[in-house]
Amino acid sequence: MEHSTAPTIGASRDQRDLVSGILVFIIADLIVFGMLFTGFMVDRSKELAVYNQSANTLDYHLGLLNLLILVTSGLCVVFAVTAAREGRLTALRNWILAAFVIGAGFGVSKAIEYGDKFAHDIGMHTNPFYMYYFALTGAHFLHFLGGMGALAFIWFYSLRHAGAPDFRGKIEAVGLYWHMVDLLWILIFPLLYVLGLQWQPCP
Amino acid sequence: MEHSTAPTIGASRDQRDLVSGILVFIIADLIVFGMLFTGFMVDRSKELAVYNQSANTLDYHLGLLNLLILVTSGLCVVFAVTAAREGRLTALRNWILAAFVIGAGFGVSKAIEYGDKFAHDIGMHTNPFYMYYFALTGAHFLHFLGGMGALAFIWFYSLRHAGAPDFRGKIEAVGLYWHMVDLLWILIFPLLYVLGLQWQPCP
Amino acid sequence: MNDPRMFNTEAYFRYYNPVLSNESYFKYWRVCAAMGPVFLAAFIICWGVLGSNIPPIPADFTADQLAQHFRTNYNEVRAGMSGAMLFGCLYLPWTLAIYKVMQLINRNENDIVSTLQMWGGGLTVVPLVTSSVFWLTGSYRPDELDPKTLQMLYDQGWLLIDMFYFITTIPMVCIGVAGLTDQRAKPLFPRWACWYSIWAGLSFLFELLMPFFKSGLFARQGWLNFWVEFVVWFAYILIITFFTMKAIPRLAKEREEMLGRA
Amino acid sequence: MNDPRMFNTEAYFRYYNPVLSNESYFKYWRVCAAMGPVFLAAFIICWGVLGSNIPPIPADFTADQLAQHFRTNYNEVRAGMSGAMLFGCLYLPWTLAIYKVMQLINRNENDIVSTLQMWGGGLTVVPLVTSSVFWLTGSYRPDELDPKTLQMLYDQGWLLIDMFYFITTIPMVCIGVAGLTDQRAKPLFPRWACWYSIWAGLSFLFELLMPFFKSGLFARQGWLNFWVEFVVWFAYILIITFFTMKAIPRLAKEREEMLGRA
Repeated sequence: MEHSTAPTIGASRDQRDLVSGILVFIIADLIVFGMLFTGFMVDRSKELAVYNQSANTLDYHLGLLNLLILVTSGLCVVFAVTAAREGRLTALRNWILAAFVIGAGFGVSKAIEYGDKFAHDIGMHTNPFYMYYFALTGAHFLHFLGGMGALAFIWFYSLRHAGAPDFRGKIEAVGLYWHMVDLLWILIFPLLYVLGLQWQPCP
Repeated sequence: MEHSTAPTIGASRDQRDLVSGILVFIIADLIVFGMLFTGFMVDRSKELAVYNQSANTLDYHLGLLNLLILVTSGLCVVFAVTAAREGRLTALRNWILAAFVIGAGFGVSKAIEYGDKFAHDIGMHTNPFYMYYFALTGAHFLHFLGGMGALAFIWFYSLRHAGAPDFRGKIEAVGLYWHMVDLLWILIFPLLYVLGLQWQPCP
Repeated sequence: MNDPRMFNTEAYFRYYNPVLSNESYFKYWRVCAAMGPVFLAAFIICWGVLGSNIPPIPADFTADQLAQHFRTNYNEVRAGMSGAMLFGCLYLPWTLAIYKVMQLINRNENDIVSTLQMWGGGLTVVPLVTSSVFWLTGSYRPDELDPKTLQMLYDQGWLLIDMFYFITTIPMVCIGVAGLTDQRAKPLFPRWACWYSIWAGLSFLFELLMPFFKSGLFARQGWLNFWVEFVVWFAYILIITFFTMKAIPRLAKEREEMLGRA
Repeated sequence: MNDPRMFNTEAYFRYYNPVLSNESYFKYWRVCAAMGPVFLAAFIICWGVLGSNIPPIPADFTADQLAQHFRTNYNEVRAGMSGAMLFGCLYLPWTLAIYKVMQLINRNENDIVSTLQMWGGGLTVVPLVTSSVFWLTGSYRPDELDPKTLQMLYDQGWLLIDMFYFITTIPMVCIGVAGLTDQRAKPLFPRWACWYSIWAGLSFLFELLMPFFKSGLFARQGWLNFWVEFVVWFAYILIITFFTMKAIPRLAKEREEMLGRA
């Protein structure tokens, strides 16, 4: 093994394009959620009354609160990624921490909401609307937990590896993922909480 | 690891006695086929009419054609082995090719025969004769497919390794196996196709 | 690279193994990898078409409707399940081929994820094969068994094959994780395939809802828990086979270069 | 042999591992190999004799005849199945002993076939043990279960143990293939044993017909699919154990020579 040009396996990738990789994950996820949304709309059209009636039992204030929480938390991540690009390490960490703490509010609000449903003996089998309600918000909640884990990971990771060449890729991947969690709620909220309100159009 | 006599594991076997090895395979196979033939004869003696009647529905011309195909193909392999012994490489390859092409005729004829049976809704459950018919010809067909694979293998193998010390053993093993396929049909043909013809003995 | 100690010694001996010719070193790898598509084709035909599992008999059929199916198509089901129980075992050699490639993805990684992949993939044979025996039992004496018993057997086969998904999720995530550590300029498993593999494995979590429903998207015949999940799994098998096959000649070339300069 | 590079390095470290004394190196090998005949004897007694599986209760018995058997012999069946589920697990250490010997058959071969052998043999424990639970369930409350349910359970046990044969075929073929690559003047596994092993594994393909028949040679009690196939399998276990046992002292001697002159 004398001095020699490194064969291909030795070539280290400076830019670990995590970002383009995680896009596949996000796109696959969005396709399945898209299918679920379509399924919801198709099934809803068959039993409009049941869906609207059930939707009215949801507290859309909580849904809206959740929307604000996730969007704000997403904004913090945007600032964190910007800070990372500019090399401002302390700012980066603080923004991540802020995104995490604000995001935690979503967990609290969801726990209250689910607790209320269970207290009223409402579950997936109550009717088709609630099947979709628990499936969509439950799947979203698992994504949310994954995202919180990713935020925590990147915060601890930044303590020791902020200078690593692949750090930028990692934080951008986490950011993208968190925006997807955000985006999904932006789609779930109107479908589940708002459609059923049957607002009269303005005259 | 200085100069030393090689321990046993270093001794390379110049003569890989594949031939004596594959004989075990062939003998085990012949024992099981022998049991099947005996089972057929014993069961047949209990229901002679059913067996003879069903046997008469088989086309013994096709059976005879198959016999000729396999014997001819087997003869080509004999020539191929002889050519291998005498080191005539081109002749060897041509004889193997001939054995393969002629042998393929068996597959065609079998496909026609099976197709005809299925078209008449005849299967293993039609009666005990057909159970044996499909079991014996089916098991033989699997052996035939294995043999065709072996012929193809030895033809491609001869392109690169004809000079290898173990080549003779390999081709002789393939030859032996192909003769077994041949021999099995020589036994199956009279049992299934001819016995039922109930030829009157000459006066 | 200029320092031999840069090799993880385990990986060093995996590659730099001068007695083994490249031919011997990579012997059987391709055959094992090819067992993936063979398994898939045979499983679709035997388990799926002959066994009437593609699509499944709906969970909201009555016991009598289901019994009708078994009593009519028992011979097809028997043939299909016999084949499924044979070819299901081919998941094992396929898993082994991936294991071999995974070991060489990154010589600075230990073999935990590749070993987990091997175990998860090997144990995947268990639900694949044992679930078939429930359907086979139903088809063995369909006229003597009570319709409710036939229904129970058919349900049990589906509950076993669907709910043992996590043993298949483990190798899927492992392949993705290992593939992402690849330091090659052009990785053996492209990033998208790794992320697809991880995502596909996790998407099986929807099966968690399968026992709760007899109809709708989460039931065994539902568009999500059957059509989407099985297509996702089938695609995973094809994608991973493709890149495993493509990785073998590349690894052979790498090894040759390494031996050449030893 | 005079050149250290002549060693397959993997095999080199398997053999030439100077820290391990020969005693340590081959420790447990014989015990594991001996588990093969122990398994076989116990399985014949427990599963076969006590459990009334040698010979099997014919598939063309009526449900009432079968129920009669369970209601009379439930204690024997319980004892037999408890034993079968215990001793069935001994197939695993036996498989491991063969794996160890297979790794040293030919140092110019990679470990694909030995690994497949280990996995196939290890997973063989699954049908051996899980099929017994169906018979055991039948014997647990034989008076309360319906005759048709008892019949279904008995059928299911047989369908599982007979039709999961291919996981056992894989190690049988692997042992044969590996044994045939042996370069020793006197191979560890003689050629005839290798070919027998391959043939025996492939002969199990007759089981493909078992679900289609209740009587005759292909039924579970038929002379072909029961007597021939089980004798073939039992003989395989004894033959492979015998040559594994004989291989261990030879390998120990080879290693000693190698260490002595290193």
